[in-house]
Amino acid sequence: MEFGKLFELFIAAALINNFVFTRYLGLCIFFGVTKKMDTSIGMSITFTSVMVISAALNWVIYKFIMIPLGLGFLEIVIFIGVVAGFVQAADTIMKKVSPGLYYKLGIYLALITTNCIILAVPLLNVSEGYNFIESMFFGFGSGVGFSLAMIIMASIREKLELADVPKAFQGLPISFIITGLIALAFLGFSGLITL
Amino acid sequence: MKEMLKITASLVIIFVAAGLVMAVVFAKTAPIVKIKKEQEETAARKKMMPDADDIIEAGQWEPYGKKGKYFEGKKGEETTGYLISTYGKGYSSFINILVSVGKDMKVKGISILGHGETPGLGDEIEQDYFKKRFEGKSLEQLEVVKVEGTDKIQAISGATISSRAVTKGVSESVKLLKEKYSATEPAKEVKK
Amino acid sequence: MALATFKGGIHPPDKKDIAKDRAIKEAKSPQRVVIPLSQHLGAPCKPIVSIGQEVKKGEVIGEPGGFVSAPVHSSVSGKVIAIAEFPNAMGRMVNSVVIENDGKEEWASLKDNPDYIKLSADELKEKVKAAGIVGMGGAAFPTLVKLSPPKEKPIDTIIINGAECEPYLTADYRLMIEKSGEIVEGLKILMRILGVNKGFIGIENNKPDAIEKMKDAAKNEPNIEVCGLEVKYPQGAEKMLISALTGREVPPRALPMDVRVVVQNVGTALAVYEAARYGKPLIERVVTVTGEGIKNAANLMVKIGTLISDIVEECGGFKDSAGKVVSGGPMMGFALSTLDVPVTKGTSGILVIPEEGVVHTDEFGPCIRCGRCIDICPMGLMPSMLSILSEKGHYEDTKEYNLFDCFECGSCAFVCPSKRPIVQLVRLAKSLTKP
Amino acid sequence: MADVKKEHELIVTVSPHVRDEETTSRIMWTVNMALLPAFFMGFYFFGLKALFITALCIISSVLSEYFFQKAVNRKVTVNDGSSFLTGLLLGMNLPPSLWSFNPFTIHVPIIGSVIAVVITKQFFGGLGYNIFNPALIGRAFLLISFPKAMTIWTEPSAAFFALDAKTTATPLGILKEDGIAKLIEAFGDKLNLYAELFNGHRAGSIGETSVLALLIGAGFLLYKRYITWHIPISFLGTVAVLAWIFGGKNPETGKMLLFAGDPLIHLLSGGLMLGAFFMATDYVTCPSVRKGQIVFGIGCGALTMLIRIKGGYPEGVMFAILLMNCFAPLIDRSMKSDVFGAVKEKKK
Amino acid sequence: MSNSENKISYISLIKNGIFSENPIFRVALSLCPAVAVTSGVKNGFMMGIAVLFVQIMVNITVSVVRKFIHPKVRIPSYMFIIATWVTVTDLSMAAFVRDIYAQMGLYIKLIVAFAIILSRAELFASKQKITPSFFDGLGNGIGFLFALVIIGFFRELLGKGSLWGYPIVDTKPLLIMILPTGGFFAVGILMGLFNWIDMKFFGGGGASGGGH
Ligand SMILES: Cc1cc2nc3c(=O)[nH]c(=O)nc-3n(C[C@H](O)[C@H](O)[C@H](O)COP(=O)(O)O)c2cc1C
Ligand SMILES: Cc1cc2nc3c(=O)[nH]c(=O)nc-3n(C[C@H](O)[C@H](O)[C@H](O)COP(=O)(O)O)c2cc1C
Ligand SMILES: Cc1cc2nc3c(=O)[nH]c(=O)nc-3n(C[C@H](O)[C@H](O)[C@H](O)COP(=O)(O)O)c2cc1C
Ligand SMILES: Cc1cc2nc3c(=O)[nH]c(=O)nc-3n(C[C@H](O)[C@H](O)[C@H](O)CO)c2cc1C
Ligand code: SF4
Ligand code: SF4
Ligand code: SF4
Ligand code: SF4
Ligand code: FES
Repeated sequence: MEFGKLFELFIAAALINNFVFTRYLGLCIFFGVTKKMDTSIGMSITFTSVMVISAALNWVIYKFIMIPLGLGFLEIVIFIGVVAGFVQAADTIMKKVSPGLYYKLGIYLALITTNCIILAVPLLNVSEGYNFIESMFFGFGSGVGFSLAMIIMASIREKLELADVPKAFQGLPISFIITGLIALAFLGFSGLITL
Repeated sequence: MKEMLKITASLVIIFVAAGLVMAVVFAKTAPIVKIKKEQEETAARKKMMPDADDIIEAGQWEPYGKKGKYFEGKKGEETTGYLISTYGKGYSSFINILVSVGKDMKVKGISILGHGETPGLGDEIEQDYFKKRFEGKSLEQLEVVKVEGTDKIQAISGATISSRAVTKGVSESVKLLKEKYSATEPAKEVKK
Repeated sequence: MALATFKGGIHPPDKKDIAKDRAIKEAKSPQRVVIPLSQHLGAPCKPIVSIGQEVKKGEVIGEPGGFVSAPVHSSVSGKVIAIAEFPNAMGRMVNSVVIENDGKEEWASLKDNPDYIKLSADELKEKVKAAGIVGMGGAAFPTLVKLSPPKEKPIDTIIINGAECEPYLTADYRLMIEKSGEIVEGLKILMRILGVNKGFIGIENNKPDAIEKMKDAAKNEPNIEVCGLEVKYPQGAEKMLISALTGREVPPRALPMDVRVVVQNVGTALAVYEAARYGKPLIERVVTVTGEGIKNAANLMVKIGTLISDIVEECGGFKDSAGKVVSGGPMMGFALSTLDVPVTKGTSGILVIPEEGVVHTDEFGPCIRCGRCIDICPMGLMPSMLSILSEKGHYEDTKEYNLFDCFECGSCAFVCPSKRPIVQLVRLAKSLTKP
Repeated sequence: MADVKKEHELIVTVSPHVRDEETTSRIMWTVNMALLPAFFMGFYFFGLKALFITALCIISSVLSEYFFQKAVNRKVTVNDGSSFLTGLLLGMNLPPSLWSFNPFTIHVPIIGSVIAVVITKQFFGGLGYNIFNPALIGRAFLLISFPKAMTIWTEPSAAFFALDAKTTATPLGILKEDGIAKLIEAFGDKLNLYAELFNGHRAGSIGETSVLALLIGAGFLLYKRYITWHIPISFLGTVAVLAWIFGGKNPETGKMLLFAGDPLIHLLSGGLMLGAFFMATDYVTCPSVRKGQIVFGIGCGALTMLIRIKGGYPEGVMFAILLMNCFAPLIDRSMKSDVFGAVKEKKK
Repeated sequence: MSNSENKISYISLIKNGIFSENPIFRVALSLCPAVAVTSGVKNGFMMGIAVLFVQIMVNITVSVVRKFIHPKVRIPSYMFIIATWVTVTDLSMAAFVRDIYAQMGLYIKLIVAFAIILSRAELFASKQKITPSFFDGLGNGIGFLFALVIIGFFRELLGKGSLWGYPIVDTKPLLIMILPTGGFFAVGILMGLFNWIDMKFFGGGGASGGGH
């Protein structure tokens, strides 16, 4: 039963309340990165891992440091500091431990630091009052949902490279319209799960 | 080394200054938030039960595993009615509802405290025309129908699920109140 | 049992009736021949005659310019009057030798050797080399090269390609009817050269009499099997034929010899026979003159170097106004811009399409992704993607869709409802990228 | 001889020099034809308003394509029949009550057509380039924008001129809300239910109700090879299997009962047949390699049943196809065709 | 930008922010709020005001302390300054405009991640005196506000039939406009329109895009 709940949380975060298509977050990265499939995949992997870890880290810090000290109002500053610090550390460690991986994914790390989803996940965890496991699942679901969105979008934009989009709509405008259409399709998932 | 010191110093000064700013703002705003929140809550209850002088918490319950409370409204010594907060399982969210019930166990009014239903469809439940449909309903009448002209609750077209969720939430809370209070108040009402 | 075939392919109307029953006829000897020094795949020949020199029929006039090359012989006796660049059927300018025919038909050397089959493999190969034989199935690849596989790639099967899957063309068909014995002999020679004891002759099922004849001619040859093939274009394409007959698939970018097979056209087999037996060089070939726009369709034995205008004239000229004249078949042939181009060793047909039969391809629509071309591409490619990528200038990306595996059979363009010039776009991409 | 001299007039084009007779517009018009039986059944059951709605959709689709192409200086291609087809399909996908619901709802089909043709198709470069099925986007857009008008269904009747037919629920609606027993009750007995679903005497969108008429059209397209079995069969097959496994409900508790569903009801009702044979098969928006199409069909089927059984909406075909449209480019790029000889090469 | 010139026209700073360098339609940074909080004019406006306030304060702060901050820790310091001002805004809005805050609280907090703010701080305020920094912040903030209000205008009018919460027509002409699809459509189409106007009348190219 517990697992069923977590699964629902995961599906809801990934599909129904997909960050891009229903919560409208992470759009800058979403539009910036999906021009190419390779970068989308690289970003997806990096993003999902950072998301889960930062959800966990921030949960621990919030629960065991901020709440006891009454520093809840500093959440913005602290969460962004934690994410930035973690990303910096990951960057350094990865460079040392696995230069190959760093070469592949390092550039995305830099982009992530100030992404609004990365920040939204811990903020939502706090406001929804999720426990540790739930926070991780929420982070993971959000990451998977964001990755799915990026990969779909990249495949569509690759195909669109070959199409005669009216000049004024090339690039971002048509990408917004595609996103709108995907969001319309994703409405099909709505109502599957009540949260 | 000197550079390190300089960097640290500049960071520390910024941190301290910013921390101070935030702390001051927090100190100023936190009490306001708290007071306003309480005011809003009591105002909401008051609005639902204008005839009561005093609304006292009478107990808690757990609709859908969430926290709900119920209150007795008093005018002097006399109970004027009940208030109960409840939830309904809607299209995409649990709908938080506050129900005002009279001594006769008929609904006096409802108010929607929070929900995440689809804007334009499910969120019609917030509209007055829909909330009015609950006024004066007894437990038996708290059932959703999709046609006009009955004494039951008519669904919002295009949002049957949300309508049903609200109705279920309301009827569950009336049921609870009946259980709790029918011993003291012989609530079996005349049906028409 | 289902007929041997391959996956994909198309069924264009075969239109072979136009020329099918016209027996092979010797064409009039032309007043003048223009013999290109590059008629084959590979290095062009170096001319070894000079202007004013008298040559005899069958005399070598061009020597091979490399390993993948073949000598060129004079097809008439007469006097060399020019050595210069002339256009060929593809519109390219190639160095050619022009000889004025003295009408004497004097052979340089020709002697019957009935015991040819006793010659050693190397001696036979020498004869093939001297005769300047190249593949007569279209690509004109020097036959000698195919007959000299590297040691680590042994050959165990030879296939004679009698599919003639191109609509309209009947040259191979007539050869199989009229020269079945010689073709089988040619195959035996090829088998001897390569030390192979399995030979196939593959013929499309719309030529039952050819199958009959060939079966008859090969009835005493236990190692030679004549097989009927499903009627489907491009059944005659080497890789498809091999897959149909042996079940072996030639991997992308590999050659038939990688699956231990050599494929030769029936005309090539005949030429090999004639070279082995008489020492006759390749100076003439059968050309089908056909199409709705020609007065008298025919299968002509034409001397290499004869101008196409001469042949058209011999066949009575065009019916009305000719819209298009194609050298080769309708699927892969080249439209001619002028009739003053010579027949070469690879010219299998001349197709005259009347004006009303011409398909105009300058107006084409977008790809609607109907998937027809993907279904029929015998190479299992995605012509739709190749054409879109090439159309939009993404040439490099076409390689992800295996651009270089396309052998330009034209099946995709044939079926495309949007009339997209897929083959043209493929060629464009090929010319702008490196494999 | 004189002829031979006129050689400068020879036409030079690249091979091949013969072409199949098939053209894009012939395909499109034939699909239009194949839809006619189903459309006439809709006309028969729902009367003149069915005709009005469909005609309005067709006219506004064709006109918006025409004017957009004029506006951006593109070649006008309205007679290739594809925008006509989009309009026809959109019309056949709308509830017949749309017209009578309110005399001012005339704008609804028009908005749907403009969204379909201009935003979904022409913004993306026109025929062949769109990512999403235009008619279905048009319908989805309308469903969300006009949720009330789009979910009022009327009883079929042969009363041609009646503009206000009796409203009722669709079979899937009844199945979802009240369960299978009520559905059978509504149609008398089970056999009658199947029969009515099959001939189309039921509430639903204009062109979706008559399975019989749809199958006639689809059979024709299959025979002409304008569509292949891959998408429809994998789509319908998945629906049938999942309906059987997950479609059952315990009549007392209302909980799901495994392996007790009725696949036939699910196959025959809703827009499944129309969607599987005419809309999921839209060349432009489905994968083009056959094995990709099977994946596409299975995905459509699974999503349809997910929405029908678990979702908030009784019918899931439209959203299922649109969702799979999102994935089609991904399927296409990861499932290319098998190059001749390449498979054996790998095995070696 | 007229950086190199000695005299900076404040008017042109503001004009750039609104038109040629509009943060959303032209520079395409900070796109999330363009969709997320624009289902109504009021929300868009409040968000715009919040951003305007943060942008100005950040620009001023950065300009004031620019000499003092060590270049090596420039970016972290700016982030910290931004986070501080966002917190201040967040706390104040929670206290004083509670009903609006209830609908868009999360997005207010997320202002901290808007690259537009950091990019103005880094590209402009860190090199300029206080007054031009103020006007740069003002211009960009107004540009942002302008974009959000325009998007909100269309979405609310079409989606709810109202403006600033006041009913204009008594139906909902196109409900979808207040849903995500409508938001993306509105931004996409307006962006296309801006491009078109730019190309048609000013001879510009298309918009760039990407960042945050
Ligand atoms: C994208 C989408 C969002 C929906 N949102 C709601 C909602 O918030 N509340 C609701 O009751 N129904 C919602 N529905 C509709 C339900 O799925 C269901 O069709 C409706 O409740 C049935 O009502 P009706 O019988 O009046 O048509 C939504 C449907 C879709 C497609
Ligand atoms: C570069 C090259 C090398 C070839 N080498 C051989 C070879 O070694 N052995 C062989 O049997 N065929 C060889 N071929 C011949 C081809 O397999 C094929 O028979 C020839 O290109 C004519 O094919 P077509 O008439 O199907 O177009 C070679 C072809 C090319 C282009
Ligand atoms: C599409 C296509 C169709 C072909 N069809 C035939 C054919 O019908 N008959 C044939 O002899 N060669 C055909 N060829 C050429 C063969 O692939 C092969 O090159 C030839 O049979 C080799 O024999 P050759 O070297 O003696 O010409 C075709 C080639 C292609 C690419
Ligand atoms: C078999 C087939 C099915 C089609 N289905 C649709 C459809 O569902 N919706 C639509 O708008 N157009 C459909 N079309 C028409 C056309 O493909 C469509 O307008 C393109 O998507 C426009 O680029 C179909 C065409 C064919 C040949
Ligand atoms: S060249 Fe043409 S006609 Fe000749 S065999 Fe090949 S495909 Fe057939
Ligand atoms: S590159 Fe193209 S044209 Fe040249 S030989 Fe290869 S397939 Fe033929
Ligand atoms: S021409 Fe090339 S792509 Fe087209 S069918 Fe033939 S091999 Fe395939
Ligand atoms: S046959 Fe033509 S229209 Fe069809 S997929 Fe191939 S290229 Fe596209
Ligand atoms: S504002 Fe840039 S990612 Fe959200």
